[in-house]
Amino acid sequence: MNWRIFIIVFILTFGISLPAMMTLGDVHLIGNHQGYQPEQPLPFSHSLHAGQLALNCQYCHSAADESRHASVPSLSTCMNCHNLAKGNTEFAKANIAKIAAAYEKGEPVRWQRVHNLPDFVHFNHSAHVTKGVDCQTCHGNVPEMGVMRQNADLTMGWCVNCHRDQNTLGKGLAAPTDCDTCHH
Amino acid sequence: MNNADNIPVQPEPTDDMPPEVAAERERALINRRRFLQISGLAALTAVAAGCTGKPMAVAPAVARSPETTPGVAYWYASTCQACSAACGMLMKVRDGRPIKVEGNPQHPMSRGGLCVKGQASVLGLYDPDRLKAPQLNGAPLTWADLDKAVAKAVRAAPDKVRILSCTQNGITARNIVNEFLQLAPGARHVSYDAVSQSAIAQAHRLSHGNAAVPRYRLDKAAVVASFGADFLGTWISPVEFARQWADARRDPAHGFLKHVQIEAAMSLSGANADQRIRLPESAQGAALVLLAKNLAARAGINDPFAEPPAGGFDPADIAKLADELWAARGKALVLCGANDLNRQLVTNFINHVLGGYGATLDFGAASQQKLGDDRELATLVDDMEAGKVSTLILWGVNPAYDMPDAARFVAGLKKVAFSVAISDRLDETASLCSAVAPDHQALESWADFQPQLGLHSLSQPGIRPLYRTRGALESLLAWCGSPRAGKHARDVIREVWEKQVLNGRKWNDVLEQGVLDLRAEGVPSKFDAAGVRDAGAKAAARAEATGFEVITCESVQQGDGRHANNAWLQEVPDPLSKISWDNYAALSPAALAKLGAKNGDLIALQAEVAGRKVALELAAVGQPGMADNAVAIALGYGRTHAGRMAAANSPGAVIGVNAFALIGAGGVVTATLKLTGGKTPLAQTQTHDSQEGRPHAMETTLAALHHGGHGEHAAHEGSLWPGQKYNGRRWGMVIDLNACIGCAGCVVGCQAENNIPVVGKQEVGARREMHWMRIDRYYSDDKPADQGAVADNPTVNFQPMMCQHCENAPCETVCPVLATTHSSEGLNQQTYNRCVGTRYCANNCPYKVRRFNWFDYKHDDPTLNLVLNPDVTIRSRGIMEKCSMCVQRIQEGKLAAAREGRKLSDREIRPACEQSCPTQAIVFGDLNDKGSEVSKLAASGRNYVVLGELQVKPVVSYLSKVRDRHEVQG
Amino acid sequence: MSHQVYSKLREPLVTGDVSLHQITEQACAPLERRAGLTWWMAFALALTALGVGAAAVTYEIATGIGTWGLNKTVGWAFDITNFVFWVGIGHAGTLISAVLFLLRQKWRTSINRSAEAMTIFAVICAAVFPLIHMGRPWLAFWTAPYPNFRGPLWVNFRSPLLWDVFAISTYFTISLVFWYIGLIPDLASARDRAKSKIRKFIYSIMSFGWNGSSRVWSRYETAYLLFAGLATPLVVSVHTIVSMDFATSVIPGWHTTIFPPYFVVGAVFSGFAMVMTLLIIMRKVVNFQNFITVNHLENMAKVILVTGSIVGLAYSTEFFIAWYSGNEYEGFTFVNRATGPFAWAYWIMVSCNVITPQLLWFKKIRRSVPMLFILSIFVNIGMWFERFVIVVTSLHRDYLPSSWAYYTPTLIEIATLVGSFGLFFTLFLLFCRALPMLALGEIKSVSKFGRKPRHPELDDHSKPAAKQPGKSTRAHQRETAHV
Amino acid sequence: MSRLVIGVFADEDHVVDATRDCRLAGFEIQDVYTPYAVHGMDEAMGLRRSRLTWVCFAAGAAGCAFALWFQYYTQAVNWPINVGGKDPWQMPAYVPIAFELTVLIGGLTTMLALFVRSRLFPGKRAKLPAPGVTDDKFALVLLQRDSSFDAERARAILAQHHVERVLESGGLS
Repeated sequence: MNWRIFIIVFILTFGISLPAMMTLGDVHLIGNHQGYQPEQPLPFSHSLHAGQLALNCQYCHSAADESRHASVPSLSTCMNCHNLAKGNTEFAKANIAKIAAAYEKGEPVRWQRVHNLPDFVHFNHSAHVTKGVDCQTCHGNVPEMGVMRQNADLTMGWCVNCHRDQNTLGKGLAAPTDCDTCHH
Repeated sequence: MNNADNIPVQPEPTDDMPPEVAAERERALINRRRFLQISGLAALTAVAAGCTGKPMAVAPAVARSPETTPGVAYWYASTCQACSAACGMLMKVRDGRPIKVEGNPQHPMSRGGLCVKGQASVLGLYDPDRLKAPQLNGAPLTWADLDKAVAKAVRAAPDKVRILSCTQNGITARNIVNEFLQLAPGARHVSYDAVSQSAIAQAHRLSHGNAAVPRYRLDKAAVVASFGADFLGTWISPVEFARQWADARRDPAHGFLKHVQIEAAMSLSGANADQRIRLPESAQGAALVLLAKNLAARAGINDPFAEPPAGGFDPADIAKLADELWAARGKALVLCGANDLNRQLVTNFINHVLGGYGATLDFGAASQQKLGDDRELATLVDDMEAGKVSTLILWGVNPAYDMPDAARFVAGLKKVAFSVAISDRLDETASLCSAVAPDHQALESWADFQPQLGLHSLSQPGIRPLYRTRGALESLLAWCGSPRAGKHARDVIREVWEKQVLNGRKWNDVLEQGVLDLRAEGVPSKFDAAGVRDAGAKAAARAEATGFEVITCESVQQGDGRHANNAWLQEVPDPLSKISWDNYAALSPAALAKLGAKNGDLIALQAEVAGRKVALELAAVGQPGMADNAVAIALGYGRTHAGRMAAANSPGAVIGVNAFALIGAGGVVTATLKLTGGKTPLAQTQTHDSQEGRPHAMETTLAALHHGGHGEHAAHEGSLWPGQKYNGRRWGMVIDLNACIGCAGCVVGCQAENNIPVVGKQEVGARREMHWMRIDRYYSDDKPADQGAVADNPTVNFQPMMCQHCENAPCETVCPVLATTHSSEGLNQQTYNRCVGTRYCANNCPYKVRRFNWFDYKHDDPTLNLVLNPDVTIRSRGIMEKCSMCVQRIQEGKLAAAREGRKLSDREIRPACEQSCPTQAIVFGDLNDKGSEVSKLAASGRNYVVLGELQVKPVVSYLSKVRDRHEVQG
Repeated sequence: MSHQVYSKLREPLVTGDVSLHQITEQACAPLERRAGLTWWMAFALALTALGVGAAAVTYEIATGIGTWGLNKTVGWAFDITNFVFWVGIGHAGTLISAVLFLLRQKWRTSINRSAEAMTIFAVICAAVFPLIHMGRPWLAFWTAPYPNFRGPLWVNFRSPLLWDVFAISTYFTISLVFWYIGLIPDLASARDRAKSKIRKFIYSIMSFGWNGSSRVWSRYETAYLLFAGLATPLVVSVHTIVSMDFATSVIPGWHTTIFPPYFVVGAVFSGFAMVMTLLIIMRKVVNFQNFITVNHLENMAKVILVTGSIVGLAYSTEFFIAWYSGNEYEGFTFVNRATGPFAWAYWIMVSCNVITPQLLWFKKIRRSVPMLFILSIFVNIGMWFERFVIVVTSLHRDYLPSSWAYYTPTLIEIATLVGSFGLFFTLFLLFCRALPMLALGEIKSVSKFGRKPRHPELDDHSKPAAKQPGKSTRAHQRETAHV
Repeated sequence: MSRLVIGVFADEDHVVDATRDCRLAGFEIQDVYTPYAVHGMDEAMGLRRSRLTWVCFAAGAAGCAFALWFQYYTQAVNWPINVGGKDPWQMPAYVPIAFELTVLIGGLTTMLALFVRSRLFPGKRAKLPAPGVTDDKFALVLLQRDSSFDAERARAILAQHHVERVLESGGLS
């Protein structure tokens, strides 16, 4: 065996692979699901509602300014409009009819949750909405999303760096970087 | 996190479905319970789910009702039903389920406090051993069928119907009972308290012509002497008394309530008294009579009493007490805890001489908290035996367990043709009854209470009933054939209230407050001394005592035993012995040594009580402060039919022994004790009693305080490091040891708020209890007590101890992974998800307040999990945890202020311990705000930090306890 | 011959008249012959102990730390006691190889290999404990400061536990390197005499192509000296840092400035005792009496006597300072050690560590192999108890009397301790079979030490130097180098 | 084409003296193969002092500097966290790890330098001049580059120092 080959193998093994495995493994461990885009039970389109129709986010996600949850709207919220708006296309008509039928029967729609955080993270929507953080800051360009997708990686570093920037870059929101802000 | 957060549950309960659709309802219930399981489990599964990224479904409500915003907590006023005191209570309802109960600050009696039992009662709601459907002869059936059966029995012989209920003082409850008695002519209602105080009312019937328990007003007293009445712990209305007691002693510069306790067994009141006179039960009558004689002499009135026999006490003590009481006449109060007519009559005489009636004792708002009448109960049992009762309705009582002569009751019950128990479980009594009508749990029910005349308190539900249960009021209406039958209890109560007390006030306003105060004050009364002389003679008489005098008492944590299946209450240690999960025979250390026993040795106790032979076997425990010839046993244990917790989670086992049989009929019960040679393990959270002369729980005397001294609080300054600056808020806490009575309400309040697991007897015995907060209890043998040898009657000091949030926290420095660090607001943060569990921090904590998850403490009961607080992470095994100063509440408070665009006000944020404290001993706030309450207290002369010389700079500080007692001699 | 004067102080380091080849033969013999019954029995015993320990650790990791007898007051007991014990054991190896090397103590040559091996294995045993004592050992890698996506959240460099991580891993790495570099020439010897192909293949890979080149020997010697130089402060630093786990805390009985030297000396003490235990067994079992002579044992006994006395001094200093400081907590802790609930452990410690080594003042005892064996076992026990006393009795009664508690180990903990001995002896027995137990190169270099020359033609040292250039210088060098 | 003359000795004193004499006689010494580090051989072969010492020093210093910088960066710059009320830059606490990394990096670098400089690596085939040089033989290898090499004289010097046998070889294998 040539000793040069040996050194190359050695460096590859210990110098690069191990650190790389550790760092990448870390990302994987905390559950990075950036780009997660589950199929929903109904083909609801944010690009139609929030984009073309320009509905305010909080019209549907009404708890965002008072609760830790933004809340997924109840069927009655859908029916506020869809009592009248029955759809223009066959596709739309069929799906809006499904909503109406579920509403009549009193059966909730089981949406697939897109943004999941571990249980030990106590994120609070109202804290961010109250301070005037745009929904898009974290959720991305929702008005252009047909099917909802996880925009940010939602890692702790992503949270912390934004919080930190508020203080250092003079954005002035005085976002805390204490551990107990989220972990308690 | 909570994948069920978006499913609404209406906290506003709707009517029960008609019985005809019971089957359909059952299905609905299953769905509902399924949801509840999901929401409860979500907190647990989310850890795994969050990491593995398994899909999670969100099922939002079809139509959302008001007050159902997911993730937002709503508070509802109600009344605590954990004992008969009926304190005001607030329920925290989050996502459709009550997760915490707290004292209602608006309630004029309890004023925001709640005792340990009250704090724990929320767990009772989710008790998995509750009865889930009505039963007839052991088989479940529909409510309609049950109603038919009961109504038939009532109609068959209305005059042979008896209702045996616990104290029912609500105007609606009385209204319904009265209607029942009218519709069933000849029927009778008997009130029954497991731990009876009926002698007080009887004595007042004789002495004042008013068969009532007066309202005792410590807030108007300057001196209180209590003969065996544990008014801070268990007696009649302890939360109310404790607050009054603490308020009257809080600021020694402005008056100080002197408290003398005369007792045989160490009680919470005795532990907190300025002076504790250790006196056997058998000598207390004589002491009372001597006190009465002394006072009569000072008052210059004719003394009806003969000279009492001497012995057991020092007459000089009594004379001194008489001086103190007499000097404070009009502001003096003497209490007697014995359920003994004679002693109560002498007490009445004393209070009369002291001018207490109308001032410190008041009939205007007489207590309605103990309405039980021993004589009527005796008549009922006689009637049952004689076959004069054909239908017995048992309402909230368990006489087969807690009547002294339970065997006789059970025998009588067998002669009753039809018995129905309104009970929440198949307890000792209900399991013997023909039918069981499961009652709503307190947090599911509509009810009203009147703990004191004119003080009306409402109970409203915080959740729809979990099971097929029905409120007792509705059941009674259905069974007597009332025209109001089938009406919802809420409407019945509202009608009664509109008619009787609302007087134009808005129902919703009263409901929101939870309480309506219409009490009268300062009602004069006439004293009739006729029977006193005779009573004095009987009270002072002493039988030739052989063996040990038996004292049966309620424990602070178990009371009369109705919460035996509540794991939080089993786990919280007794304030004095620090033993949990058991009762035991408390003996003075001298008596224990004489028996040749050690803690945990089994002894056989044999006694003859009112003609019954009683034999018990239980562990002996040395309890300093006990009279040498006395043995004290806590009631409320030995429940055979309470559920899995009372059976220590292993079928067939029973926690403790039932001591109700030892309750006599007024006189002193004596027993012989013998070592059996056996041993039983004790779960004790503190095994070293002495403070070893170390200045931890500090104490000073009133005299020293007036002379400007307050103990040695050395200042500890100087550091090698410049230290960190806290420019914004700096949270801190001050605990007033002068107000703390050691009741452990905070311990359970903290447990409820912070999802602290219950670990069970074995683990507590291994010194692994998980309580973030503990109450250290020290017996001081370095200060001479006022009577007796030093260790026999020690000074007791309590000290709530939890994370001190040291600025220079030793735990933080040693954590290798930064799992515990300091926040910018001065809190010591524990980040569970970062912790790898080296336990170095716990070792390096000088206060030993960190708790380690030795195992995965299972949260696997889906019903019990509903009580979990979604704002606090469930800790898995291998993780360190500790007091966070309820940081979730701090975050919530800060956020609420930010949302509303205002400044956070002082004491707006209250950690669970502060909130729950009946005596308001704990104050939390911003130490950087000089105007805050906590800053003021921190600047007090009595303020000190524990282990200040370590320079760890705790932000929790203490105010030393003040006792009005003699200076240390020698 | 008679005119040749050899100092009495310079007794031969290798007894018996052995040639270089015989040294190779004898040292390699255990590797090449079939294992005897004794070895198999010992191995079976060690493996059983290891199995018991592995089962206990598996159960503990699967169930929780609660399977141990710890409680909220005593958060460390057997785990950290064992850790410090094994780290201490691990000190003698490096001390013998590095410090004695720097001090030119040639007698170390026949024991340094096995002492170094012992170090490696003891450190492995020690490293197991910080790992398994964690509540969540699967997250142990969080103690490494690697880049991450948490902000990034690093580690706490102020924590003595983190210092431990660095110290132990550095110590292990450097010891391993030191040991392995020492092994390379001997592996080459084993390779070149190997008969079977597999043996030859394995030793070929492991010996890095060593051929005895003097140019390499020259660098090798420099590197070896450097390693010795690095390892010497390292060995002191490691136990210093281990002692800082306690010394930097605030717990009375832990918070003591005497700890670093006290721990280091204690480690040397216990390490030498363990080396002695092992060597006495080994010289018997593999017939190494020629190489590991009674002189070696006596030398070690002297070290044990000195360090044992220093340890005794440290014990009394602690008491003195506890009294002299006037600190009530400190004072109580030491009174409690001697008279409290754990007094039994304290007095075991004192009698084993302070009293027994004093017997070594007697030369007869120092040169009696059975007595030394018994004594070394006593010291091992005593030093284990010293760590137990420090860890447990300080914790069980610290500041607030309300938290005072007792500690009782569970079977799981005892099994884990047994398992650590199993691991140690399993590794050691495998080492005996697989690698040269004697540092061949070094023994050969001293085989002439304190002995008359082997070759008759070299007898006459008095002959003129001119006839055999360099001869007299060589002979002179050899005699003076070791003064 | 260079050839090797290999003298095999049985005693270290002989080989040292032979080496010195050969060197002084102008022979180019390819190497001396010995079973252990023979005292005085460096001098006899005229070897320079190894520079590994400097490698070790430089690497150790670099390790120390890295450790101090890294601790400073992570604790005081990248994310200063309040730990126990102490300053972010708290030199005494960083000393132990700085020391450990000094030793670790110094040691590992020295090891690597030794292996690299001496061309030692796992699996390398050993090139022995004569059997027994890892046991009890000492081989002095003289390099014969051209015809100016006086083989007779070499053999004479070797013989003078009690050489056991003399081999000639085209190269080590």
